[in-house]
Amino acid sequence: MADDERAFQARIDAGIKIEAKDWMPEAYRKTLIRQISQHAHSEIVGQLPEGNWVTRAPTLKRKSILLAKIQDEAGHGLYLYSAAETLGVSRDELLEALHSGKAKYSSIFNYPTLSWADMGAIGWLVDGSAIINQIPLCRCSYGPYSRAMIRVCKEESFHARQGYDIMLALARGTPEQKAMAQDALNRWWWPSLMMFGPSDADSVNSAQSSKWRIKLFSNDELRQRMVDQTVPQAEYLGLTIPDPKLKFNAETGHYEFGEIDWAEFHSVLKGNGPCNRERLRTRVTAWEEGEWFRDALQAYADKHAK
Amino acid sequence: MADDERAFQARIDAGIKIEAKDWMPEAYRKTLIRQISQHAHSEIVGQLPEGNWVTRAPTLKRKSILLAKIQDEAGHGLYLYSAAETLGVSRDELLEALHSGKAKYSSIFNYPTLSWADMGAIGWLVDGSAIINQIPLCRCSYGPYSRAMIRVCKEESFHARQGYDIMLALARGTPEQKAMAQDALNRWWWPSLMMFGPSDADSVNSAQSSKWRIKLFSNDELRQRMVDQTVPQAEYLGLTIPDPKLKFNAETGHYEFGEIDWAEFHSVLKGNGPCNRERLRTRVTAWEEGEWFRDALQAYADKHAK
Amino acid sequence: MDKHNTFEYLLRLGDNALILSQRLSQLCGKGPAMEEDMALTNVALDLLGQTRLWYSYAGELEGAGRDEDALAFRRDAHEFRNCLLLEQPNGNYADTMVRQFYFDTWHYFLIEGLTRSSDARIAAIAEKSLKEVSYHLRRSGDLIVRLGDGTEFSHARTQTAVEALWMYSGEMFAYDGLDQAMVAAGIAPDGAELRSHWLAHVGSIFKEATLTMPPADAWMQSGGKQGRHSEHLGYVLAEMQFLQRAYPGATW
Amino acid sequence: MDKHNTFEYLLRLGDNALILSQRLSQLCGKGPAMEEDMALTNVALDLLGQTRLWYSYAGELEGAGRDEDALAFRRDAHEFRNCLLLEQPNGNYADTMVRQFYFDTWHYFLIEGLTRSSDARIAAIAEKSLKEVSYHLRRSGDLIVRLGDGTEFSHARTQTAVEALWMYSGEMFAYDGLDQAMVAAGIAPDGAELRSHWLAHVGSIFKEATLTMPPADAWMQSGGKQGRHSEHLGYVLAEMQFLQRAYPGATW
Repeated sequence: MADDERAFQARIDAGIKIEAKDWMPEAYRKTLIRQISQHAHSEIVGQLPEGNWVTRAPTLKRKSILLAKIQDEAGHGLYLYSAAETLGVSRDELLEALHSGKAKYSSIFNYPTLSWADMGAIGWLVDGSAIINQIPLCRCSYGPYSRAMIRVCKEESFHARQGYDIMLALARGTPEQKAMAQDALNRWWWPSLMMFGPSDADSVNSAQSSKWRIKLFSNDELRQRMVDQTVPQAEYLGLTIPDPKLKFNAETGHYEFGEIDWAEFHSVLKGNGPCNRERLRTRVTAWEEGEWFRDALQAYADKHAK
Repeated sequence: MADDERAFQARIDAGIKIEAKDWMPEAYRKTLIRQISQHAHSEIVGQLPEGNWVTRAPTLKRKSILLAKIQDEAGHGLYLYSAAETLGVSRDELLEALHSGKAKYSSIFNYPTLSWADMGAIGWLVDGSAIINQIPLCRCSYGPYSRAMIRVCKEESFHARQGYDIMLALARGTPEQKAMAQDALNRWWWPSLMMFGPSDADSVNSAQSSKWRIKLFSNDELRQRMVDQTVPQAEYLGLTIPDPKLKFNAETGHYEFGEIDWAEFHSVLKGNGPCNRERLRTRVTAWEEGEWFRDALQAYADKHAK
Repeated sequence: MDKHNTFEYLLRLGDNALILSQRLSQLCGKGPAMEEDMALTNVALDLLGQTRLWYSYAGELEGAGRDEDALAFRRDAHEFRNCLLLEQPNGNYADTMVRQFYFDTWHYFLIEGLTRSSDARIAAIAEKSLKEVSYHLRRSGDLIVRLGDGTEFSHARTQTAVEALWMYSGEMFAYDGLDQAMVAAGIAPDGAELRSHWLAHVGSIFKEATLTMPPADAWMQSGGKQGRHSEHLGYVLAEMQFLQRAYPGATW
Repeated sequence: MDKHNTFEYLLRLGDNALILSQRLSQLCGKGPAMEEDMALTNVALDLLGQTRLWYSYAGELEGAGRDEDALAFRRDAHEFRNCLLLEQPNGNYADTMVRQFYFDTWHYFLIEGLTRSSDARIAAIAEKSLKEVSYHLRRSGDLIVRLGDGTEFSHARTQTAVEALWMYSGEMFAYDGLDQAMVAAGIAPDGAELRSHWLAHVGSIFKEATLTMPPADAWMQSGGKQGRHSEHLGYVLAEMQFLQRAYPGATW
């Protein structure tokens, strides 16, 4: 290991944040760019499944809360791209990678939102999982990223609570509403567990990321945390988690759960999810149709800078 | 008057049909092309206000009847264009004139269809007026036109009855449905009266057209026929014609009615109707977006003709 | 045969026809040529007529007092049983026609098989529909050939549509328990057989059209038949069902 | 002042805000730039908030037990009182922004006038909204300048939108009996005055944007305020109201 690298690792071990101007190993930079931009892309693409229900929200209050949430997501996207930009890559380059299919976004957004209950399930399960994933990152080694995550997590916890509140209203509603809630839970449960990524045994690059403190807990640990947190909530709602193997283990104090269908996970990741093509096409179309607009703003700025 | 022209007029006076291959005065040809193509355009554009409710028809049966009606209209358009083509003009030229705004279509289609009751009112009032206008044309002097009109009128009378049937169901329905029917009558009544064109006093070219037997009754005569026919129907429906001056004149045996707002008529004709721009744009867009398709069919035909 | 299963199967038949008819109706007066306007309305009308026959029988079998309109206008998206293919947006006219061609081919072989159904009523409806679906199949196959072998542009556009919609074609043959039960009862024709007919016909038309057929073993979407749809269906229904929902209890 | 008139006037205010908010919501996550996505949602949210204030007051005045959701979700198109401008489709982004700019300019001067309303509750809501509508006005005016004076393409596209939507701008100032009654009661600001402010502001922005202003005396469409809408509104409502219609009596 070179001196630079040793010093760098020592700072991390000492809990000192790395800042944009500091020296860092190329692999650290690259890993972070990939991780942060993937997160940013997820915020941006993540607007779409929820945007699908804004115009059909059942009350003005729910519509308002949902709109505010989507606005937050665009905001998260913006400051995550800014955090990535501190690592020497431009937002346009990152978007280009998204649009060409090179960069990934969270696979969860490749599932369709089929009923209003999905707005509840996404808040409750998907944002819930996201928070569990992200809270440790508030303490990650890269300063701009850790600060962005602090801001993101604060808002995400609102979103999760609002999602749970939607589920609560449905669970206490008419039989049809309760069925809607149960159906949403059925469809979103397993994909939410998959959000934590492959089992530790199959996870690549984890060791290095841990050492660099940009991954602070293993996928399986975080997934367990999500299950432990969510099962009692589902019980309170009177809904059934779609996993016949689920049971509480009094000895460990944790819930045991059934095997995840990793074939589905990899299939969706490969592009076979119900909405992969559509999500990307929507974003690419928005981008392409917006080109004349962005060009106009640039042209105006150029003229008036002279 | 030249010999040709005298012979031509003599044939018309004798009730002999003019056929495509026969000699005819240029003005006769031009007037007919204008009249027939305007009628054809009206059938085509007329699909749009009704097409607006096909996807929202309240029962499968009503949807089916409405679809069949729209199909008939496309059919009428087709054979009217064919009748015009016998006069030495191509369908594409006629469409070009429509799309460029040079040719007119019936102004009635520049009003929006705002509720399901409009499907009733259009059948009852608009098709009703169209039939009154067209029945005499079944006996007009130009053979291909008169034969087309016979076919058209047969189907139109179905449409008018189906429209009346929609009104009847609404008039016998809930208070909301009855209000819907009354509102539709309020909006379509005067425009339907305007369909017969300006008052005879202000009507141009009428004398010549009468002599050529391509106009067999005056606008005002036909309009009176429509009012006389429709008022008792409205009474049967329990709906009120939106004309405080309307009253039966026992001496003449006709209904007297209020003054038509000719300023509105001319304004809509000039392009200021609620939907003028939209109707034309819809047609032009369909035409332009269909160009590659028509080109493909042509290319295929060319290849396989070789 | 269990009535409930037959009821569910009839919903699949009716929902397919209704949703495609509804999609085609959105194009009313907006087709690329007048002859196409006529043909589109014609096909939409045929499918609507078939829908009404399937629904009426379904309602009778169910015996819960639901008529064709109750089934069409008062079920939410998760209760619809149409294949995902049919709810896909009209897109450009190549998309519209490829969707139609994939469906028509399957529909023809299905209806043809259903004429031999052990359920006499189903056989009779199929018999009545056979002429219509034969015409649909001829028409859409013919158009695919002309678009594929037309201009360079039409070829490219059609090929794109062929690929984009391919992943929705498999669901029609992916027989679940219900479909299997129908086959076992002699009510419905075998899925594997339909598939081989479908592949052969689509392949021969594509060949004539100079189009490349995507791999038969490609990943296929599913879910529609079980009520798990794409995001499109909700919008289709919101529009279609508005009047019945907004004025409950009214007679039209 | 007659409560019923004020109720009707409040519906106009609320419906304008709701329908435009709904149109903007259709663009969620589909704007031409991320900053625009944020801004669009922001404006949609502000308008939605204002809607709720107007509707709540309207419901109270009516005293028939209708709350904001009853007014939003359980009226059909002919009962809506928004100006035609606001229900026009989003079109391209120049259309979206010109529609916004026409509305924002009117809305700003209206809300500013309403802060002096003789109806204390209306004045308070206007006061609360003034900051929001000032921001909207600044933002859309600024964008119009940049689009008009941007590229040749953006100039042409914006000019086209300016002309296409112009005929819907007059309705905002075309005061009918109800509006006049509101002016007479000191509840609403004068229409002619609003119009002259509007023309001056739009004119100055267009000048800066190198856009040509259409003639002030051009033919203007109307009807929305009286419940005679364009064909677009029915579709907007069918989508917006689906859940409330499909699940009557449910609490969300």
